[in-house]
Amino acid sequence: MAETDPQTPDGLESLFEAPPLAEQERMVEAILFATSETVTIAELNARMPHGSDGAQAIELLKKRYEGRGVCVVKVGDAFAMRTAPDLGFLMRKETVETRKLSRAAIETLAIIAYHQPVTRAEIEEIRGVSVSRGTVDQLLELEWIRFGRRRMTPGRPVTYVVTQDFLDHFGLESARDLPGVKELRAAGLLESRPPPGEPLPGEDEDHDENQAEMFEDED
Amino acid sequence: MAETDPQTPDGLESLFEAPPLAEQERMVEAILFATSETVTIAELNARMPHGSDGAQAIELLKKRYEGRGVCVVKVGDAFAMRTAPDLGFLMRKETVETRKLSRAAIETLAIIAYHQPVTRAEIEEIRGVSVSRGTVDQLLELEWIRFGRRRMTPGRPVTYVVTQDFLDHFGLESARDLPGVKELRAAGLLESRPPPGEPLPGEDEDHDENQAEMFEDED
Amino acid sequence: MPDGDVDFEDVEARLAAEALIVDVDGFEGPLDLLLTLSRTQKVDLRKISVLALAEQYLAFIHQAKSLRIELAADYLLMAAWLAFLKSRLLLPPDPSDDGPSGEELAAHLAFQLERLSAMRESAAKLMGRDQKGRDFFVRGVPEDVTRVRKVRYTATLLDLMQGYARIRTKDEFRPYAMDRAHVMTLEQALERMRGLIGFAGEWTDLLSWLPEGWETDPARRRSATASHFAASLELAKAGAIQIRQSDTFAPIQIRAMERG
Repeated sequence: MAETDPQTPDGLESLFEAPPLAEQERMVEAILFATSETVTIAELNARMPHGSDGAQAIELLKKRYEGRGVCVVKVGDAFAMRTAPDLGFLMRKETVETRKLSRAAIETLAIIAYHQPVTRAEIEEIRGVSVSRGTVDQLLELEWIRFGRRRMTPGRPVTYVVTQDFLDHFGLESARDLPGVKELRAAGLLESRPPPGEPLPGEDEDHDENQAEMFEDED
Repeated sequence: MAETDPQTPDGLESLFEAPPLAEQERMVEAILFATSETVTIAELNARMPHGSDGAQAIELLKKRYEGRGVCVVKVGDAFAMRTAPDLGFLMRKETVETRKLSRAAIETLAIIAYHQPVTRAEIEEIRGVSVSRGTVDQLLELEWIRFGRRRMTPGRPVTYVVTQDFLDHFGLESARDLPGVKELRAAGLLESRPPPGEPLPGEDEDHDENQAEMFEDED
Repeated sequence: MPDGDVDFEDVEARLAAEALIVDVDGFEGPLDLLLTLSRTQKVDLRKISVLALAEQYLAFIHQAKSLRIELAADYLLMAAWLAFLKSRLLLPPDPSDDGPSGEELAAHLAFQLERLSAMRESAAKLMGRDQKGRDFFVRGVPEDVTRVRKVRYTATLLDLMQGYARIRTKDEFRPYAMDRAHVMTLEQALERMRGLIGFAGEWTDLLSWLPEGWETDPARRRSATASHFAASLELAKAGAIQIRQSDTFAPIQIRAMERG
């Protein structure tokens, strides 16, 4: 436990020595355990004693919890402890009834997740109908989506991307881990393909006015 | 993992067979982690598959978490998981705010430093205004002043003296090293009366700078 | 039900179409309707006959019209576009027209349908994943990170010196360390005398009134004498005592005023 870092001489400097790795692992364990949100490595390091290596400690911890009833999961660039999914049946008491999402909301969410960053017009193009404000609002409220960077096309439309909360909710490490995302990309189904004859998305010209009207709905 | 309970025969009954103890331990772990209240053995048994022995499982779990960053604690006749008490400091995020000492406190401190040991009545006499208890308390709390010997006069008033911390903070070897009246005058600090709240006039910038560098204590 | 010019092949398809019409509100737009219709072709979406699909859609619209079902404008726009597509696909290409060919338009429609279908499946897969609060759980008793705000006070030696200088400058010629232990104020003497005056029926020397410990030290004696003298004048003025002095530098005597 009290092994000293061989590189550090005794005396004053040992006061600022990082705790042994085993101790750091305990610390990371306590922090992750106590927190219901995800915690980044940077946050871990900020809370642990000076010189601690949260990244290394978390790797140890991850191994320790393999196969346990609680496990260490990576969500985006952060970490959290969650109960093992196969034990969900024990937790019926803890289940929180979430508001049922409408079919439109679920599809919109999936489109944002798979196509992000994606504009509202692109979502409408994919679904073939206008996206109601309520649908987007609901997803924003759940904090499953957020505004991304504006698209550098005429009108500079805002884009939507999924959030850390979204990844956390669906137990995803990153958006690259979405089910079937590789296959969809390989099949070209994640492309934003302009209709034939349309030069660039967003730049409507006279001849495809029809189509624009057909799919876009001024809300 | 998949050891079977020897007491239970195979066949149909095995459907209702209790899960292996290791699995029960996982279950207890997940339940204790996710439940917001403490959980009794009876509640554990009620939530776990039929035939499970919550008491035994919790003993295993308790051992597993010995010395870890998280521990299983008994609260009354119920159980819960808590972060290890020695790691409580990790649950605190300290923000340090640096504030300038108030004018009253600086003046009081200066009087104590120059006149120690000095009674409160004497400080008031010198400052020409009463000294609030808060000011003295603040200086005591900062451990820049402490009580000296009582004055052997009627009422035996308590005296104040500066501390070693004070000397350390201001980079002085002893209170005698404080610049005397002559030096204060030479530094232009005693020349005339400044308007309230203004820096003292007659301090040419350079000089001031030097002095600041000379005496200021970057901690 | 007038179904004379509806080119459904069999009763089953017609019943299916009727079901569709009843459900018209359930469709999320024309693309959704097209996707549903395409399922009746029972082929991979990549091999779908867009021409057949266009005909199915147009038949559906016709049927809805004959049933006087109000269709949203976008359904009718899609119908117009599909009619245009159908003519493009059936008629030989016009060399003077530089617009996209019927095949290109059809391919794009097929792509859109495939993409929508893929998104539907993905959405279902996403919702089928383990979800937080349903399949896996967070810490039941999250411990709040208490934010401790620590205030650190600082002062520099210069602050200290300036502070001291400020006091000194305020009254430079006053003694800096006034020793209060050797000063008795008028108020103190007055208070003391008020308490004792009742006992002074006879003429007594004012100096005998000085408190213990103030008679010997010259500084203290001076201060106490002065304050007691001033206090006695105050008391005389208030009519509480009488004062007399028989000669210059003779002892000053006081006694309580007799009350009538």
